[in-house]
Amino acid sequence: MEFGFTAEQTDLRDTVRAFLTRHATSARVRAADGFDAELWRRLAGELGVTALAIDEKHGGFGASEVEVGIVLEEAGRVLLPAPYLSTVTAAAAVDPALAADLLPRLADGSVIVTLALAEPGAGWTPDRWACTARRSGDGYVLDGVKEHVLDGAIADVVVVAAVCDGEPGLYAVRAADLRCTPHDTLDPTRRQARLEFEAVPASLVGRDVRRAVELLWAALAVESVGVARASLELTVDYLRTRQQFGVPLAHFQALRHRVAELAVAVEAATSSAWYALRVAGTEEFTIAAPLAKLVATRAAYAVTAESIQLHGAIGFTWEHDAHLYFKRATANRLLLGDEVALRRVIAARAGL
Amino acid sequence: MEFGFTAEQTDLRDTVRAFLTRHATSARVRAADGFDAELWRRLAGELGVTALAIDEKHGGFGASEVEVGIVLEEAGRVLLPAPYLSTVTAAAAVDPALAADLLPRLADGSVIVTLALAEPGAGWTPDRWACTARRSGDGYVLDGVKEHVLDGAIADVVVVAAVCDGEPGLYAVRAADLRCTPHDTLDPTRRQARLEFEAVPASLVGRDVRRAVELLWAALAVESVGVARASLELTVDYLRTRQQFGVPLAHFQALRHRVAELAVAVEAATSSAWYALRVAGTEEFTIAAPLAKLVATRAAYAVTAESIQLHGAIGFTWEHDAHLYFKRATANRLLLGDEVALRRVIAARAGL
Amino acid sequence: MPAVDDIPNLPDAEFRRRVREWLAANLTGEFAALVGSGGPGREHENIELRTRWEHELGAAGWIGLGWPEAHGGRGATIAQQVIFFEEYARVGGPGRLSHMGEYLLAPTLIAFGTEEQQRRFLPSIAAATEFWCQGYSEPNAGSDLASVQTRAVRDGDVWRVTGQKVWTSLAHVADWCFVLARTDPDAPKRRGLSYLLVPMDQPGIEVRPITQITGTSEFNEVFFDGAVTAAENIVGAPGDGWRVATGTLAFERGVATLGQQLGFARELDEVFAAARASGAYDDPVWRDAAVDAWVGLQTLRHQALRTLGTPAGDLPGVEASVSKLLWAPWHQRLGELAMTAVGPTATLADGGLSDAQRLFLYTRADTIYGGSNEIQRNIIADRLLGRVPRS
Amino acid sequence: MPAVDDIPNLPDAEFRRRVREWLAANLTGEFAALVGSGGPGREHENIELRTRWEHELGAAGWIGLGWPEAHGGRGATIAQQVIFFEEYARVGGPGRLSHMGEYLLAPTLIAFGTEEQQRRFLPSIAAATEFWCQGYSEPNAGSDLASVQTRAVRDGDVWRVTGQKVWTSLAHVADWCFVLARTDPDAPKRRGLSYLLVPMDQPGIEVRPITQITGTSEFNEVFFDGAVTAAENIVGAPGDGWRVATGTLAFERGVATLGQQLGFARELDEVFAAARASGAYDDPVWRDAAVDAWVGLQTLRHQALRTLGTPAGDLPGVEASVSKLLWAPWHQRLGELAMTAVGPTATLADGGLSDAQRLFLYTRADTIYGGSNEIQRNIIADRLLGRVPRS
Repeated sequence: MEFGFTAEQTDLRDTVRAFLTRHATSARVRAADGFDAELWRRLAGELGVTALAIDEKHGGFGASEVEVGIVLEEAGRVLLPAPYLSTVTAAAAVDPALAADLLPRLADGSVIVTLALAEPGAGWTPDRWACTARRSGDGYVLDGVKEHVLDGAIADVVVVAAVCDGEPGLYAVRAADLRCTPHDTLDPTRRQARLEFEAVPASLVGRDVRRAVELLWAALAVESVGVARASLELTVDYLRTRQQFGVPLAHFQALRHRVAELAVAVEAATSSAWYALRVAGTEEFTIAAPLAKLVATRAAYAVTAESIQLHGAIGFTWEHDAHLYFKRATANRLLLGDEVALRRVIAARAGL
Repeated sequence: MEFGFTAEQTDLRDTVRAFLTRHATSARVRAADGFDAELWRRLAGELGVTALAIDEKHGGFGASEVEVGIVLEEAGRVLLPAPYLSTVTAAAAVDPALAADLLPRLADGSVIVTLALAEPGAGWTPDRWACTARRSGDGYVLDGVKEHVLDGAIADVVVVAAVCDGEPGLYAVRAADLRCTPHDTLDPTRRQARLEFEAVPASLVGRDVRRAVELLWAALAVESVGVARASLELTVDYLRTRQQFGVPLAHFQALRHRVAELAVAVEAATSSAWYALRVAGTEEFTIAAPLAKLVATRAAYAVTAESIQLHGAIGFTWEHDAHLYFKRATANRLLLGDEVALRRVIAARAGL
Repeated sequence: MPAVDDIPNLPDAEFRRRVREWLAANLTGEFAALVGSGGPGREHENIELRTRWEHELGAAGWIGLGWPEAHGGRGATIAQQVIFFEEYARVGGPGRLSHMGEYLLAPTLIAFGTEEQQRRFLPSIAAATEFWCQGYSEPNAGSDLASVQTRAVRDGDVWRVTGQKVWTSLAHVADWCFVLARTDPDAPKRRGLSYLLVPMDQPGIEVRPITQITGTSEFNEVFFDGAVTAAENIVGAPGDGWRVATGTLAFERGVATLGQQLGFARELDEVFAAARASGAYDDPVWRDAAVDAWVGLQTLRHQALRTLGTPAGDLPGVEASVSKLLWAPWHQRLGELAMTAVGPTATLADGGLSDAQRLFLYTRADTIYGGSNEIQRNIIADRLLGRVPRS
Repeated sequence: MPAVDDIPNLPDAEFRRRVREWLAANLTGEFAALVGSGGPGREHENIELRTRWEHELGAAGWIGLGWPEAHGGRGATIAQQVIFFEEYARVGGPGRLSHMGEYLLAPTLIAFGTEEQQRRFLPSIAAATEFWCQGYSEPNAGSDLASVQTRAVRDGDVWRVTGQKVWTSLAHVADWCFVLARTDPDAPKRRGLSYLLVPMDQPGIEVRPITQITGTSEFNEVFFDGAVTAAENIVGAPGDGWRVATGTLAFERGVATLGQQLGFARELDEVFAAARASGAYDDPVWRDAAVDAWVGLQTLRHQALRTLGTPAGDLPGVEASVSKLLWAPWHQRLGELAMTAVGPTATLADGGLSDAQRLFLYTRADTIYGGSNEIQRNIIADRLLGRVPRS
């Protein structure tokens, strides 16, 4: 197993970072209200990042989770207002044999797809989901309600977890056929929606519902690493330039030591998030994914909260980006199970 | 209600501190193996601190919990190897109307008395204690096992919590009549014993078993404040004198900020411990006592653990006193319910 | 010994009854709409109505309760002041507009001001006919008052003030600002400052609201461009500003702490209620953390009572820093607990921020304003370990 | 790209099989008594038998596994070194006596030593016929190597060393000590040091054991009073000592980390077992903390694998500090968790310290020795925020 990056992977990161640094500016992220269609079009079209992990026979590049992770981490760094995380987790969750129609359109970015998993009151626990699928002619129809659907209001197709005759499965539904209630969100850079289904036509596109949750965990983990790294860099830059008591804040040992501890947390988060991606194809993923989500979102929260504190008054203003990182970190931490819930999952799966 | 100290109380503290500074030296504490009989004799005889809170009609000075608390805090500061905490909690737990024989001897220090509450496997939860008392002639006989009895091997009389016909009570037993197994202890400055009773003659000396636990909680709290304060002072002195990188350690802001946080914890612990003593006569004590135990032992643990770290290598040696404070703080924290257990008690009593 | 012998049960029942009755009789009618408004994150709400409410408070003598009677106060005991806070919080009284004048400027004038200044300014604070704001923090000074760069120069009968202040709450409603300005650029940093009282309604002053992470604007930037104030509007002598301002900062965290805790208790109750609704309450791990928050709140109260009950010097010392380092992080953790109480729904903000979200976001400032955690730790460390050069 | 392509499953089954077989065949007979001995808090146990065990290890070629073959090693891959550690820990192999030589001195000699020095010292380390101890820390230097005061002066064909070292583990069994000593008192602090190899068995050296908070003595004070060593026993040039020693300190926290984690895993298992016995395991709050410890252990492993799998410079940089700041506080928390797992019984010590108590007490040193937490934070901060004057 590899833990480093190939030259091609490093090139990919450089390319994506250069593109996002130039185009996904703070002003544009703030103006996007969660979705910058032009940015998305160019990411999919010019950079082709939507196609990375999709098999070549479905129009993709046949790369791996690692390449997707690189883009996700970079997306986290700029709080990308585009449905990259949603589409790549959906693409990874479906069974290629069942989703041969969908994958080429995912690869070329012509459809926005997202996973609809959580349910009101039942949260992220598959065993408690009540959404049902029934056979109807060649296909299925879906009934139920899904909540916290990331990018749910801009998706063209939604991949919904539902139970059919006691068997859980993933069903693709056209957005035009369902009722969507967009939410305002604490994190203004990624919106969520509530989706309601009443006898909505659907097609079976996958069977592994638990893996869909794990993919979201891992994706949020690596994205959170990007959030944490960018927030830490912002803070380090501030401390090196801002003067107090006649010297840069970076001279104060109490602050230096806290920054060092944040860096340690970010390193650990990076390691656990990337470990999860490296074992995405193995049984280990069932534990590594929730563990990565726990460790990385905790680190991102710690870094972004301390970032506000270390910036002082300016960090508490709307105009400074510190709060955007903090809000994304907060959302990523609370969605898909908080730390306590994730520890329960891990304990059960590891037999602790 | 008073929160300050009277001039007499301040005098008492000064007297006790002067005496203990002079006589309860580190060398003597270390040599005592948990009990320095000469020190105890003088404390009771010359200073009369055993008589403070006992009513005048029973040979005491008729002072209050506050005076006892002052001595307990000072005892904590030097890790006093004498059964002051044991005797004063026993004296406070008994019903004067039932213990008229015992109190004068407690007041003049001619007997060492301690509370025997916890039981093996049942811990500090009165509802789970199995020790029983039966009537026998004019008095009672006791059967059962008690564990973690502080100063149990040097006590002349033990006040034992036991159930008689479904009614909990406190029973005085002569040490000569029971089987005592002294323990070696992690904290070498205060020993514990396991006591076994088989039809041991006993007399009823009190009824409020829960209050006996609360008194021990409050006493350990205020003693822990003394432990924390002494350990913090030791650390501050070290930082002010020890040079590194050419300046005293006290110049390093990272250490300064940590010391400041320790001081904050000690202040809070002082406030909560003393609040408990101030409300010892009211219904509030049922919550204030476990809360004080939680807050004060947590602070003492934090301070004494950081003290070792801030002392560096020397703090890890047997010859330095840092570990003695750390071990007392550790014992006080684990005995009579750890933080989680105390929070359960508090939640139940406060209806949270 | 200054014992507070009517605390903690604060059994001044008569005084409490009077406060309660007055609030019950007066926080009604149009003022009923103010209940719960103007708190953290909502300081911008209902300014006009809250101004009239302040007039009512002033007319009834509730402003300046603790000032000496010679200065127009009631000479109320600490316990009575706490009772007023408690009762005011209990009924959800609106966030105060006059508190900068009442709790920061007035004690400063009483301690350091001239008789003329006391006569000129205290009555209008007590009557709530003039509101005040605080001009300390600057973009390049932060918590470091000694680094203030705003300049004031004497020009005949006036001081002319030029510079920029930030983090200035309620500047847009204030009639006056107490400003820390550098009047002697050649003196050592702390010696060159003066404490000036500057009228806000003049061409030389511009107030720009700062939008905070809550999306609302409680704080402002204030730009002084040759703003003028009469020569006599200086508290203390020229060059005394640091000493005068430091005294005022300490007053800020005085008796108000105890009253504040009733507000905290209400917030904690709401967090428990939210957890019961979401099911988080049934999670032993969540509940353990929540009970620890309750324990922390009791400790805040124990700390405040002990501080009030034991002797302090003429100017408060490190007790204020200890108190701030206890309550600010505690309150911040309460904000975090509120979010986990609500659960994933706390990521949604339909119809604006929820109470939990407002608490969560607003408490990020608690550890920054009014002397950051770092400044408070410096102050305590200076006392314990001796002063050393910063950094 | 130096990928570790046989980690994490370390599928070098053949190598693992060989290690296992050898251990099964050799950690038997008299050596069976050594299982579990010599670990933290027990480094003083069974020295004589452990010395013979080291000879066995050396004879079988297990010492210097990762050294280049040219230097008498096996040139084993990192994965193979980790496998050896894992298997050794799995069977409870005794605490090593030769590791100071193997992991600290040998890499230093390979990097900075002369060919003569390599030929003279490496074989006896590999054969475990000479043991080494480390002479860095001093009573007045602590973690600050640049403040070393021990002096060495050139006197004809020898160096004469005078001074005091502390925190020196295994000094009483060591044949040699690598000493950092000041050879030029007039040079800037870091430039005046030299790295000397000093034989222990001479009149000028006295070793005094230091009793630790465990009541046992793993560490020593070493007093040098004109102790001599041959002029050629200097690594690097005079004045190079700081650079050479800093390199060695970094080696200390290298590949050994991964192997160490199997020991941690065994300790965590024992904590869970103790909690099951005491009932703490049934407390959801305790278990939540314990599961978090398990999570932390996985993260240590992920961190080690990532560090090994990504390029590093010739001399390890801040990765070592990150690793230390992850594992040392983690291990310390494990010690605390062990105590709450046991419950109040953990306050008793009949028949000496229990495993939980030993873990609890011994881990207090983890955050101090080998570069304290504070030193590691300084190192990381220097990298992120630039170097500034200390304090």
